[in-house]
Amino acid sequence: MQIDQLYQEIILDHYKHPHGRGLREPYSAEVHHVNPTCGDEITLRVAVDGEKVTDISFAGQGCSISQASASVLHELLTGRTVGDALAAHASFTELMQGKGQIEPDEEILGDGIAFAGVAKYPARVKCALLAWMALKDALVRSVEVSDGNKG
Amino acid sequence: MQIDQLYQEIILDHYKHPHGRGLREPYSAEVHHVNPTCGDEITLRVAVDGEKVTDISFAGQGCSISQASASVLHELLTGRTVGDALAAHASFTELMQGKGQIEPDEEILGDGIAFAGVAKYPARVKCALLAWMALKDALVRSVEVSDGNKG
Amino acid sequence: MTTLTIPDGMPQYSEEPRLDVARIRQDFPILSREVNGHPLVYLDSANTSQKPQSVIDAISEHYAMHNANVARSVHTLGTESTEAYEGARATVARFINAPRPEEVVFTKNATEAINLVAHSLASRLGPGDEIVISEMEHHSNIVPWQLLCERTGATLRWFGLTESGRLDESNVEELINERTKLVSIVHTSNVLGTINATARITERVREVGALLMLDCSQTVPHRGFDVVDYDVDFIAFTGHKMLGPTGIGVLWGRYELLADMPPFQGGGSMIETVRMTGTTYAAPPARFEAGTPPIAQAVGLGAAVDYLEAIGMDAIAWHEKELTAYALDALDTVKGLRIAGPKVPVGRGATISFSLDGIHPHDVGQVLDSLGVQVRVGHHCAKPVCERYGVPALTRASFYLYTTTEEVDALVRGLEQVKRMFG
Amino acid sequence: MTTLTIPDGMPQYSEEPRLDVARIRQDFPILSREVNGHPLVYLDSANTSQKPQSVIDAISEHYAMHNANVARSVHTLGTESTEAYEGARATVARFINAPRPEEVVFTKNATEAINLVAHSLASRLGPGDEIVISEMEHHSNIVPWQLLCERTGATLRWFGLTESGRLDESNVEELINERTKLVSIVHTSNVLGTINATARITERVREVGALLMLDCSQTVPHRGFDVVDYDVDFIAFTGHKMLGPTGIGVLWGRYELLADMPPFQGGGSMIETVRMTGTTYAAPPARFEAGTPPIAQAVGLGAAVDYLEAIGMDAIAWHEKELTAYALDALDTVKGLRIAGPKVPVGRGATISFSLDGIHPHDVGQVLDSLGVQVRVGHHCAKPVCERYGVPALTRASFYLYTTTEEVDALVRGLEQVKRMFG
Ligand SMILES: Cc1ncc(COP(=O)(O)O)c(C=O)c1O
Ligand SMILES: Cc1ncc(COP(=O)(O)O)c(C=O)c1O
Repeated sequence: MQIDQLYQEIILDHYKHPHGRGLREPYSAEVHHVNPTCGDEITLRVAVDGEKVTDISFAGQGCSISQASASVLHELLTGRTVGDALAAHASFTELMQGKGQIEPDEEILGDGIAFAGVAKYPARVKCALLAWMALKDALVRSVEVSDGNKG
Repeated sequence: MQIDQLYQEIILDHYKHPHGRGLREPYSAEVHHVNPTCGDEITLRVAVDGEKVTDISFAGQGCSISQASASVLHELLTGRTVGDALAAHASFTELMQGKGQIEPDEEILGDGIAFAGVAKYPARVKCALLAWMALKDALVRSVEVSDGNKG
Repeated sequence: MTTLTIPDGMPQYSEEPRLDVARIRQDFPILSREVNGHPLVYLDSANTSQKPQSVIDAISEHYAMHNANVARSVHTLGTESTEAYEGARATVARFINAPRPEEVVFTKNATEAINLVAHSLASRLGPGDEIVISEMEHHSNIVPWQLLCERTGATLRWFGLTESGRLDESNVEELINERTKLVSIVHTSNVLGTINATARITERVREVGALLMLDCSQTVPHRGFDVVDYDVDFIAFTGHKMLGPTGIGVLWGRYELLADMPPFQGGGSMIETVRMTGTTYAAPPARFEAGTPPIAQAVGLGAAVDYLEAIGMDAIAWHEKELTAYALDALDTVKGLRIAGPKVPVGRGATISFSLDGIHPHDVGQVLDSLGVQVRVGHHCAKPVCERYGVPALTRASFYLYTTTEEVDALVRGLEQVKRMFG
Repeated sequence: MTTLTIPDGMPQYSEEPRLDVARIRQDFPILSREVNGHPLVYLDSANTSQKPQSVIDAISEHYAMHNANVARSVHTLGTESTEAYEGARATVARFINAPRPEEVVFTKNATEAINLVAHSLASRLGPGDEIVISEMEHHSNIVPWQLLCERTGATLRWFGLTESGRLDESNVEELINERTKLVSIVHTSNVLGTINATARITERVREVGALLMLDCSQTVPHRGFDVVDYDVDFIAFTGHKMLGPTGIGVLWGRYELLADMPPFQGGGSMIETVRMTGTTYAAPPARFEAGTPPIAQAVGLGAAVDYLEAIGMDAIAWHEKELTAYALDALDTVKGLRIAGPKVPVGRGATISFSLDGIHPHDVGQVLDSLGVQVRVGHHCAKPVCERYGVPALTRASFYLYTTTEEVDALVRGLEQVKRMFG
């Protein structure tokens, strides 16, 4: 296994020039996730308006994989629907848990397909998933909040 | 190593026909000792008059080695001085811890020399020592009591 | 020999699964040893089992080729080691039909597994609360609850035993009541051999909303155990009794219960984040595995489960049942021998404890050892059972998949020799 | 390379004891492995050490020929196993110059050893009492004390660290005072490499009548430790970091202190007598070794100590010192690399943690791994140290008796490669 299958150009690009970094207002929910094995952390905010994810912003510390993952996620999902975001989350999670046996779907994952190689490095899967887990958590909370507002 | 080096005739005799068994009055001290690995127990009383051990009586449950050991001890030390008893205790303990390398002294140990073979069976050394440990404990306590009485 | 017919209403064996003892014995290097000039006759498997070469090799191979710490490294050796460790967890989970591998907590032995649960209850227990055990327990399922009750003021209660060596369930309704917080019972007794029927107890536990723990240390090695089928909350068992290494045990618990439990020991790997001023904890099983875990031991235990499954637990259970029937008959011919525990080969495992009139178990064991026959003597870490049946100590012969009828014969011949010496 | 002159006042080496690295490496089967097409360069010994063939063989041989449970049998196998287990205890005791073998308690790892002591203090501690640790501790020497303080209302206090990575002892008089019940400090830091001077702390501890525990997990493997010479009350260390197996650790404590401590876990082997209504406990060390102990692991640890002693702890310490001096110089040539901890090869062990400007340790570790170089990255189970020096994570290279200067070169070459990719 060559190391550049893991560190694809796209990942290094997103890492060196992250998109969406910095915590922004307004937001519907903020979450803080930690990867206890390595200490990587992310604070992630989503702003949801009706069905639409209007912003995803984040701050944190971590390796190229976790930082690039957050950047990709921002770029891919800002402006899409909550349903799209959850579908992408499911697809990305499946890809990561597939031990390198799953073909990624570019339609759904965009630049996220560059992470296919990560699935072969079990120790790094958690890095790639950190932002995505935070996203799902934040989405669930915003929906709860807006349901609460309705109720 | 033949099993009959462990179970010498003398040991089996003392086991089948124990001397001094049964708890008797009067006594200067009573102790209760347990071998936690196997559950053997002994209650032992000594009667001390001045320097003289006037009686050693005991009750308990245990294997041939521990029962025979108590019987031998009764026979050997009743009527002797506290000093003799402590010397015999020291000599017997040394014999048991000698891993079969020590020549027992019949002058001091009497029938106790039959236990020489036990020293080669580490698991049984505690059985042979149970009564002797109890004896020492009881002697120390009687001396304390009588010192207390004096004081 | 009694023909084995299992009464209606007891679990039946649809066919008779067979195993080839002679071939199995070749997998266990120690079985070709001599002891005191006689071939080794190892009848102490309830104390600890022997290990097949495949388990020994799995451990050596791990140290020689894949050794690294787990869950802490991104490097290749660390990844291999972590996969081996977590793979063993998945293997064990599958073996006991656990819904999730995260429900399997690796401890150092069964004793630690029980202490862990007892400890976790401390903050929720107080005077008026009750814990129920039985008179048949191993010390490891008594002392942790005594310590817990001392600390919290809760009350320890217990099932008594019938003359024939079974749980006395006559007062189950009163014993398990609204005050009961947890019932912890041995599933197979390490002294009497009794396999306890748990249906009535489980039902009552559910009625009053208590928790049920089973000490399966003597069950899992010999017939496996299905945690779903038995509808329990926790079970404990131990690696070294099931062909695995020393230094590893298992606590299985329902995930939602584990997730709700405070940590037991603190340290590396069980944390989420640590500040000098306070710490948050990882999810199970990590929360309960403080410090470097028994990595190579988990690998060895995984190999042991693989070995057991390759032979087949049904075949092992059936082999032991036949052997027990044979042994009960054979021991019946020894005059002055009294068996403590069920005298029929149903509802019991392959562990037979007995006394010989007027001869202390130590002496029995010593003479048998001089003939190469290894049995355990003493209180078997279960003094209350001994006390219940009025004996200070017992001699115990216990069998496993590698035990033969010839070894039972050697035991019986040995006992005759014992009687000649001490009779 | 800097010439190694040890300043006056620091311990001097009377001669330079030598070891033959090339020959030593042949004893470690894993060192001939390849990783990702490159020869294995194992620089993660502070996480866990590799095992020589003699240790692997001792464990296999035990299982294959002498396996039985300990302290419970009169049979030959049980006796052999007990002698092997207690023999290992005596070996370990001699290695740390313990006055009595009974002062050596076998636990499952260093973490359990520390938890055991923390637990034993629970009944004697209350609000107003203080426990003192440091900011340099491994989580295993933080969390047990946090849990203890939570349970008892006692207060946890700690030494800060100086910029150069040493204990800040400036407030020792105030920090350790009449309220202090126990001070527990790491002897060699697993992150910074610092070896803490303990004289002032010991003196102050004795003045106020507190107890002193040292976490020697990173000391015993590399230079041994003399418990009498250091005048301590407890030390903890762990088998797998000193060429021994996983699944075993050691608590050493002064006998009179151990004899006065309540049990930690309850179960088999730690009792004197058990009744349903109450239990009395065995003397140390048995009191603290509930359940079947890590028997084969103790045998393996004994073999590890034998191996270390045959090489000689002085030779090992000197080899590591030279290697550390070499590595500190070599790493100094890597631009953007900052070392956390002492930058001189005195008063420190062979563990070097560092950060590379702007590159996350995960990425450093991953690229190094692709070159066969195994280093640890992350918080090293010591988050407060990382926080103290303002880094979320570090890369750590750690050496042992089998490490060579060529391996240090491979590390440095690898770091240049990392910089090319992420620079
Ligand atoms: C300084 C220090 N203390 C304690 C420990 C804990 O050792 P273990 O994980 O074997 O319990 C370690 C190693 O991880 C350590 O480096
Ligand atoms: C029924 C039972 N429970 C618990 C234990 C304790 O197992 P361990 O000593 O491995 O903790 C044993 C074995 O000794 C046992 O037979």
